[in-house]
Amino acid sequence: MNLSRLRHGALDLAEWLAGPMPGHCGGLAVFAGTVRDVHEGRAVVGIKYHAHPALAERRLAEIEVEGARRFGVQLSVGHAVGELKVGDASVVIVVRAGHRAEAFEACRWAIDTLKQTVPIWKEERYAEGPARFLEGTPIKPVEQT
Amino acid sequence: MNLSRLRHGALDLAEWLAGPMPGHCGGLAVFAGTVRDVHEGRAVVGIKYHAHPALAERRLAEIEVEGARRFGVQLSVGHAVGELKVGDASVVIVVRAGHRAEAFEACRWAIDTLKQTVPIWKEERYAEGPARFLEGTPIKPVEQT
Amino acid sequence: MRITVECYGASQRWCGAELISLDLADAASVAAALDELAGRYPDFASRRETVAVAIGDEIVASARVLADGERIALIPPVSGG
Amino acid sequence: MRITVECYGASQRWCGAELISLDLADAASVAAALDELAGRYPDFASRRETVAVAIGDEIVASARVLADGERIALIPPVSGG
Repeated sequence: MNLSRLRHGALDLAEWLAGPMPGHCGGLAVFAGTVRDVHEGRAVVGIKYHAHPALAERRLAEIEVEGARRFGVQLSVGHAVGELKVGDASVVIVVRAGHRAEAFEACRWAIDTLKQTVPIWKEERYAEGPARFLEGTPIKPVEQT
Repeated sequence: MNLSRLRHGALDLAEWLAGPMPGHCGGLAVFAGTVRDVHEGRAVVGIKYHAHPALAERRLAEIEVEGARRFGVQLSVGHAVGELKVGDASVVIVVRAGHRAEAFEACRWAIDTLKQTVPIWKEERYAEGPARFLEGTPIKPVEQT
Repeated sequence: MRITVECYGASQRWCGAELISLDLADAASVAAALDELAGRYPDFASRRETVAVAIGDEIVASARVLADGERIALIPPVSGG
Repeated sequence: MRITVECYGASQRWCGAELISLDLADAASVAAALDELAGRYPDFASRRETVAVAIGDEIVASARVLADGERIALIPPVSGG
């Protein structure tokens, strides 16, 4: 697969899982983040995801490379941009590993790292009141996570 | 979904992911175990999974209930029986949770627990030499994990 | 009385069969059935402590009293996943 | 010389626009561009320390010297996932 890691609209998990499992791998770990219907007590109707496309693509690719190096696994990372509704998948991490321990570790590391290193912003839309950008965390390089 | 948790032949991950994400959930964690091509230095051509069907179904259901209780998540567990070849998925855990921390914890707990509590046995088939049952771990109740 | 033993997983190899009939004294316990198997099958005897017994979808204690015609299942150490 | 500032995420709100033109002294640094923005936009000034600057697909240091016609991107704290 040589997919773009940044996609317009909700991610299709089946597409991200379509690759074959290498014969030397015994563990597949997947994480997907989806839009929740409530945040800090407010009813959410959707989230618009904004990205700096060039830097975001680069950072997503760096997470794949760094995860492979640190954990000895095969890693794919995707993120949505644009308008998503409640239940839609905004992010997916797929890890194919020899065994489950490193599959889980790499998957957890990748989502935690993505949230600190990739220039993407949530603009949350509510049932009542104006949309707003969520508070975030100052961007860090992938190697510093 | 009201699927049987014990299935004949390789599991189809897409089927296990087909359920909708509840609006209050933001994190989906999935683990799948697949047949590896080598074990303890021997070339593996496949694994036949044997189960005690009644007790295995009951224990898989208990893992779902106990995982939901302990972690406050929604959990689905499936396991294959019969002949699987290298790369085929033998087990799948799907966790839908409010946030990623409990999604990962519940997913890891479920696969670790399944391996100790469900009456299933791997009979490994090799490129050379006779098939053999793998050494296992004495069965425990789900609550003791 | 007569009971049937279903041998799962590697216990098939230890006992040399998938199904075994045992003639036991009336009201014999699970433990008595395992004693009988251990006497017949040395490969089972050496692993007996690692094996659980199920009746239907339940693991039963070794003190469980058996009835004529009942089936018990040997559950050797498990290796699923 | 003139540069263009692309405002990503909440920095659009702080500066009131997605694109801003700045007239700067020749060979001005990224820091000088941020000084100019901070002078104009109080909501940016108060968050300046949390904001990174990208040129192309790279985060650049505040000492980076700018050229006429270059585009810089404001990268406020990120909230992806």
